[in-house]
Amino acid sequence: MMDFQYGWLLNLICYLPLAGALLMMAFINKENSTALKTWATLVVGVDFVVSIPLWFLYKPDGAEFQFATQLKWIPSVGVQYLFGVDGFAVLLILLTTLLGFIAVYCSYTAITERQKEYYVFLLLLQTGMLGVFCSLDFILFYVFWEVMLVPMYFLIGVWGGPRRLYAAIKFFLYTLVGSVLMLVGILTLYFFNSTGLAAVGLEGLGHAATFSIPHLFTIAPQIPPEVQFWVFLAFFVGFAIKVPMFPFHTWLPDAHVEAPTAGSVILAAVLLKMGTYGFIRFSLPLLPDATLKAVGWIGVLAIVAIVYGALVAMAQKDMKKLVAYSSVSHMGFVMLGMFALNEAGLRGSILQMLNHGVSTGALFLLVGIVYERRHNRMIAEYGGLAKVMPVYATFFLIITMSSIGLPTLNGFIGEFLILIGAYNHSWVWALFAASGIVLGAAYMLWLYQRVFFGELSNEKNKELPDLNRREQWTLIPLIVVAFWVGLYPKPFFDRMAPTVDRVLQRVDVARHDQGPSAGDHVAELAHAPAGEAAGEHGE
Amino acid sequence: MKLYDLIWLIPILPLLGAIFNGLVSNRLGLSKSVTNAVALLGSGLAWLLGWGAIVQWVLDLGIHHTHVVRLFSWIQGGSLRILDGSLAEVDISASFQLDAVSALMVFFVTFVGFLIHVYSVGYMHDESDRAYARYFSYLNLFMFSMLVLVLGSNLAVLFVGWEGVGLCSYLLIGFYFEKDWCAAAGMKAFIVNRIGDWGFLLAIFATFMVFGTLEFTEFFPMAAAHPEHFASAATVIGLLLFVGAIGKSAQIPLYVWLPDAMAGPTPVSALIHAATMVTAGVYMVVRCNVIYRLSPTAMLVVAIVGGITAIFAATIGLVQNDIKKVLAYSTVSQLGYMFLGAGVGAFVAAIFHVLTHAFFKACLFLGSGSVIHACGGEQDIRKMGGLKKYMPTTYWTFLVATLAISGIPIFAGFFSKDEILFKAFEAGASDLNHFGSAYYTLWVLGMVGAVLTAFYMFRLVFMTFHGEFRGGEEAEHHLHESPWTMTMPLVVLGVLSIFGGLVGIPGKLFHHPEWNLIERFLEPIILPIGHAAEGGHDVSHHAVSLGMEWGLVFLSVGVAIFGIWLAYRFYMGVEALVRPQRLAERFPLAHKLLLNKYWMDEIYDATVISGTVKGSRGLWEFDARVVDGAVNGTALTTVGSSFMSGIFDLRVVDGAVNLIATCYDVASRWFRKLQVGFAQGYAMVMVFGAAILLAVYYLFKLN
Amino acid sequence: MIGATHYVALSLILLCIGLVGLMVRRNFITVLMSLELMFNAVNINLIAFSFRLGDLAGQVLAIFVITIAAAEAAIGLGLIIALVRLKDTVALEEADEMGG
Amino acid sequence: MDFLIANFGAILFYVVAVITVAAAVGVVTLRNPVHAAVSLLLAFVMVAVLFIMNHAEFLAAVQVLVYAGGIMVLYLFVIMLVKIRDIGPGKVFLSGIAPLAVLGGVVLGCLIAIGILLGSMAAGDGGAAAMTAIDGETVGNTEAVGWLLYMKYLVPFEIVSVVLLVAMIGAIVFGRRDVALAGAGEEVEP
Repeated sequence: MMDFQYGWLLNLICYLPLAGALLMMAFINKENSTALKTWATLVVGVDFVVSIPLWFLYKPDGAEFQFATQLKWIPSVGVQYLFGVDGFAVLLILLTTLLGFIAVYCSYTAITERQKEYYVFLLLLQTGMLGVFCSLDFILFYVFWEVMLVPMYFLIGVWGGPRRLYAAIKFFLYTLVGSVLMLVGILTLYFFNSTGLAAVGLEGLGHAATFSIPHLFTIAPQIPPEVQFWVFLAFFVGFAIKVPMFPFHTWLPDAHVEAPTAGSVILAAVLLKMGTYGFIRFSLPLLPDATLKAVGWIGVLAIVAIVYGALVAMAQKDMKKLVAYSSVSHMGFVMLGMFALNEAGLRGSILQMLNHGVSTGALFLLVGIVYERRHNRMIAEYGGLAKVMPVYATFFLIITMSSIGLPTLNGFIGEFLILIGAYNHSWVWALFAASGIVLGAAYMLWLYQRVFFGELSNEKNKELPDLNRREQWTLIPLIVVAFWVGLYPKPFFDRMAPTVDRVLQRVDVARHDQGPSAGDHVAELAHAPAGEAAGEHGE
Repeated sequence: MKLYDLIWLIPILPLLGAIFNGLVSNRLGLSKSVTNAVALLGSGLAWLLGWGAIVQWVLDLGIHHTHVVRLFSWIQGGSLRILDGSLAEVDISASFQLDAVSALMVFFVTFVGFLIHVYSVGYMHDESDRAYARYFSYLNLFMFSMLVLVLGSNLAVLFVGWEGVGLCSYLLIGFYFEKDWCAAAGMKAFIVNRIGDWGFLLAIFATFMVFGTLEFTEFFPMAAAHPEHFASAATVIGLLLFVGAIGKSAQIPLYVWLPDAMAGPTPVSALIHAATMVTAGVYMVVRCNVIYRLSPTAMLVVAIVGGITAIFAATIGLVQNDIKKVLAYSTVSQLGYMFLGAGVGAFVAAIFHVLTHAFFKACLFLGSGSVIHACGGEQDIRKMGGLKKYMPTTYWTFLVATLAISGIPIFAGFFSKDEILFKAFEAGASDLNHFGSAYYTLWVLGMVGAVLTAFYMFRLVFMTFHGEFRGGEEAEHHLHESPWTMTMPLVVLGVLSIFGGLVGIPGKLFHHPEWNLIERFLEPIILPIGHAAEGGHDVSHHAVSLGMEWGLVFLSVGVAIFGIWLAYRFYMGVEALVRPQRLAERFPLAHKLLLNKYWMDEIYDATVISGTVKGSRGLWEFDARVVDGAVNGTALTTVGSSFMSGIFDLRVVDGAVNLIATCYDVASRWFRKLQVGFAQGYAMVMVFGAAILLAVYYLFKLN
Repeated sequence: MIGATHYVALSLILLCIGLVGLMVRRNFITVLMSLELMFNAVNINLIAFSFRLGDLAGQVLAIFVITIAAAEAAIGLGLIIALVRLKDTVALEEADEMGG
Repeated sequence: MDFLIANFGAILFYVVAVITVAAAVGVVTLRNPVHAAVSLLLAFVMVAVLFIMNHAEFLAAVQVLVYAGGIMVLYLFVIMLVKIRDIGPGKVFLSGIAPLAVLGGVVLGCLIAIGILLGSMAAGDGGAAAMTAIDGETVGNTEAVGWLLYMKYLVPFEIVSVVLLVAMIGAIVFGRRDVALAGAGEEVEP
């Protein structure tokens, strides 16, 4: 189950930003802005470079978790220092290191105050995020999960917009509530595994006390459904807030709007993935019974998120808010594909996580670029920008197309697989979810039209400079990835396939336990009259 | 290496041109000649390669052979359990196929595309270098997408092209993006198309769920082999696909984007919004004819939508005054005919009409572009007139194309349109799928539409080219014939409008069915269905006698001539323009209705669009007030309750403690008097107390 | 035959005598001795029942009572010493500082 | 004589009981503390006899050793130490309640007696030997009590020991002159 080869590599990737931050704190003068930027860029750049070998060294047909490290940490309660990744995590780690680099690189001119603290926080955030994806011990995971919140809180609270404090506190408290519930779930699993839950009269499984996730996978089928239900609920709230799923999404627009550009980019590209990562890593394989029971509800919530997010995005007057609500819609797709619980859906879901990171990350970068020039995000302030900023308009167009799922760009592959997976689960799901594609095109193109087309009426926009070389280079990697995924996604599928197969195997154990009814669900729905099925899943 | 193994290169060549012009010429502002060279090279090579590949394919492999070139595995979605319970692998490959129908499409798409590239060189020369490069980049990109669409060997690759042409259409309609209405028209086109794509996507999923594959060469034979088994699935898939076709090919109710799309440069209107892209829906329906033939319902829906659109758009075209708008509605109407053809099972005739329509409609649009160019951008035909003497080449080609669209014999449109109408009649006569009366009705609609078509097209010709120029002195001085780059394509297309129809001579009428080349060519794509002998189509051939057939031919010719005569009566001679006005005054309501296009745009604005926008605003309010309100409310409640509990703590809890203390204080002032500090006294009290307790206990116990 | 009743009666009589002594005597020392009497009354009871029920727990409890009695005596006598030192008397009513 | 022999137990009980009660009355009534103490000593010894009659030999020994030997010596020692034979006339209040106290004691005694009688003392004399078998071996009373004390009741035993220890320390503390005075000094202040 574990392959310890190159374990040091993962640790290096994870702690390099931390080391960089410490060195920066110790040795670089806070007045020396150039040195700060150079050093921070160097650290994240090197981090990205050292993370690239993961892509090549990961063996899809090898052990489930590779690059593992196992050390004792708190032996008395069975907490270990357990690192390791599968293909899914490798993809997310690469996404994180790439976006981390871009986040630092895009902040050169946007951040002028307290630069030292800013870059230190960005680097700490990087370690926190990478740690979450690397951890295979629940307590270690939880520690990184919480560690990540703090720098983000400060990034929003110190370098944010006018309502930054409100947004930062909202973000912090909201996610904290979720993570505390998640901790309860973790502890329940832990105690169930080690001693059983005497209070509910359940026998423990008699294993040694441990928080090790690979170990908990092995006991998952034996966890009784009622325990699974409560743990699932706790995890669900924790992760759903992070995703964010309707109706837990309202922290997102506020946090995005107020956060500095790099913060928004990281938030959209990586932090939101934590929630979906949690679902795929923990909820599905650890709690298969509860997962199967929750499918209907979560599917409906996801579809509501898709349609609702898109409609609300359409009404926005603020570009960042619009993009934030589009995130809600896109993450709805991710959740839908995941809970279709079939290979296509899950693969699409994972790919869409990357796509969303790339596309929405790039959209926030793009919005940040005009914000830096005009200090205004109101759509009404703009119009006709294609005239003065043609390069910018081109980049924006490509990313828009990626976001609305134009074939040959990344969004299409993800949405296509998610929808075919959803259709496979229930055609009603696909029917409603696919309308998100129409609405997505509507709000993004409307935004594009209002910002770039029409007459250049606003005097302030007449002299706007086009993208400089640095700004272009923050976007080009993302566009390259967008085309790569859109045209030849096979390498990505190869790497995520083992994870998808294992997750589905673990869920299927419960499906077989429940008898044939769950399996025939698809067929039933496919033949059910439209009215009935719509009543069941509609709304 | 045979050329037909390089069919993947046909789309790639224009793509390279698009990339170069988009990234290099546009950014560096290279001169127009460089842009020209790249763009024309891209589309020209695609043309040559396309034709070469077709020729080699026909000669080497024959038209019955579907040649598939698989490039690489594109989407690997793992396995899914499909409806019949087996596991199917979602493994969609990037692959292209050459068969009769794609060959036909490649044949005219590359050719017409190249001609319009040439035409654009003249038409767009006033633009700045960068805009010029941008234009050609988009145009090449369109060629790429359209060729992917027609060459794709599975529904997913077809969808790539499908969306790609949508994108290019969006970009080219919004080419003059500084004008708000151009940009808005582009957006409208894209979004309306997306509604169609919604259906298309669902159709793709349904296809996969039913057949477990998206490859045409795999699921068509499956469907054809088991017609009963797949009949209900075919209805679903067929209708969903048709939703896509409705969007792309501008049929009721999603036709509204096409007239607005005329905001783009005229060559774009010619290429995309007349000759190629909008016919993609027809292409797709013909491509999937096996599916449709399994489902009478889907066929009927296709026919009805097509027939109604044909006459509906034609009526609007009667009174429009914008030269391009007339042509746009005419396009919608002609597309309706094509779907009518497909719906009555005349798939060959439908695709034949696509071909001839591409020639004459491209010619008409390019002619109108030439006119607009000459009139300095003026598009209102009321301000034209008498242009015949200033621009003869344009006039003659325009006239030829108009005759073709009106259905005058020899000219291309006659053969294809007549074939469609005949098949509709035949479907009625043979009571196809027991919907005979419906098909008869549609045939009547088609005939009426033919009158209207001839009328409005000749109205256009008479108002534009005949009579006196009505655009004022100054404009008259600028009138000139267009440069050769513009007239050359006109001439070529004009010639094709005359002779293009000869590939589809209804040979049966002359007892020489083999004369109908196109039917023979396309015959391989009409796969025989299960028990072909029992199918309705074969029976239908005997439903109409030869004499009847000749009669129908003369009827449709007569109808067309009647339309032309009407137009002549109204728009030529001394009373030109007066009669129509009188007519309009007599029927003001009808005139207004047509002039305002049945207020369809307004209806959509008031219902769907404002409904969505208002709904989204409402939802946003809901989000801010209710969902976020709940969160903030929780926060507020927490803060409030902590504040209140602070007060509570101070007043109530502390107060209670203090109150108790006070009580004790007061009470103790009383009770302390009992506490004499005399230990034995306490003992005595205890003794008495115990005694009393015991006594009470006994009393109750005894009772 | 002597039964438990007799022992209980004796124990009761001793207890009451001790109780009365506890209440009426002014000499602190005598009061303490009355207390000792009451302890013994209890012990008689315990032993009598221990024997009759055949359970040695009663004897064990009696041992504890004796021990506590010893402790009580020690404390009580200590208090007497303190009282004498403080007020030069052994009269219990003199120690009435707790009075309200 | 036969009667005497046959009812030796009963006669012995009555004799011992009468002496015990008399000694107890003496404890309560004798003015001289020394006399009262001697009377108490007599009562203790009589109780020890009663213990023996109930086969509690070990406890009887403890009674004699601890009470008669230990506690009574302590009393006498204190009586000698304080040198106060008579405490003089009491307060008015007290002399008034003495009869009341006697009445209260008698009433309570009667009530308890009623309770005992009502409680249907059906349990006759079992006469079970206060012997017990430990590990299949019949052992003497002392050993049995010891087993019980050190096995089953070890924890209470230890706690009682601690109580005793605390009491000892407490007594020593009370006995110190300076502490008593210092405490008094504080006590006097309002």
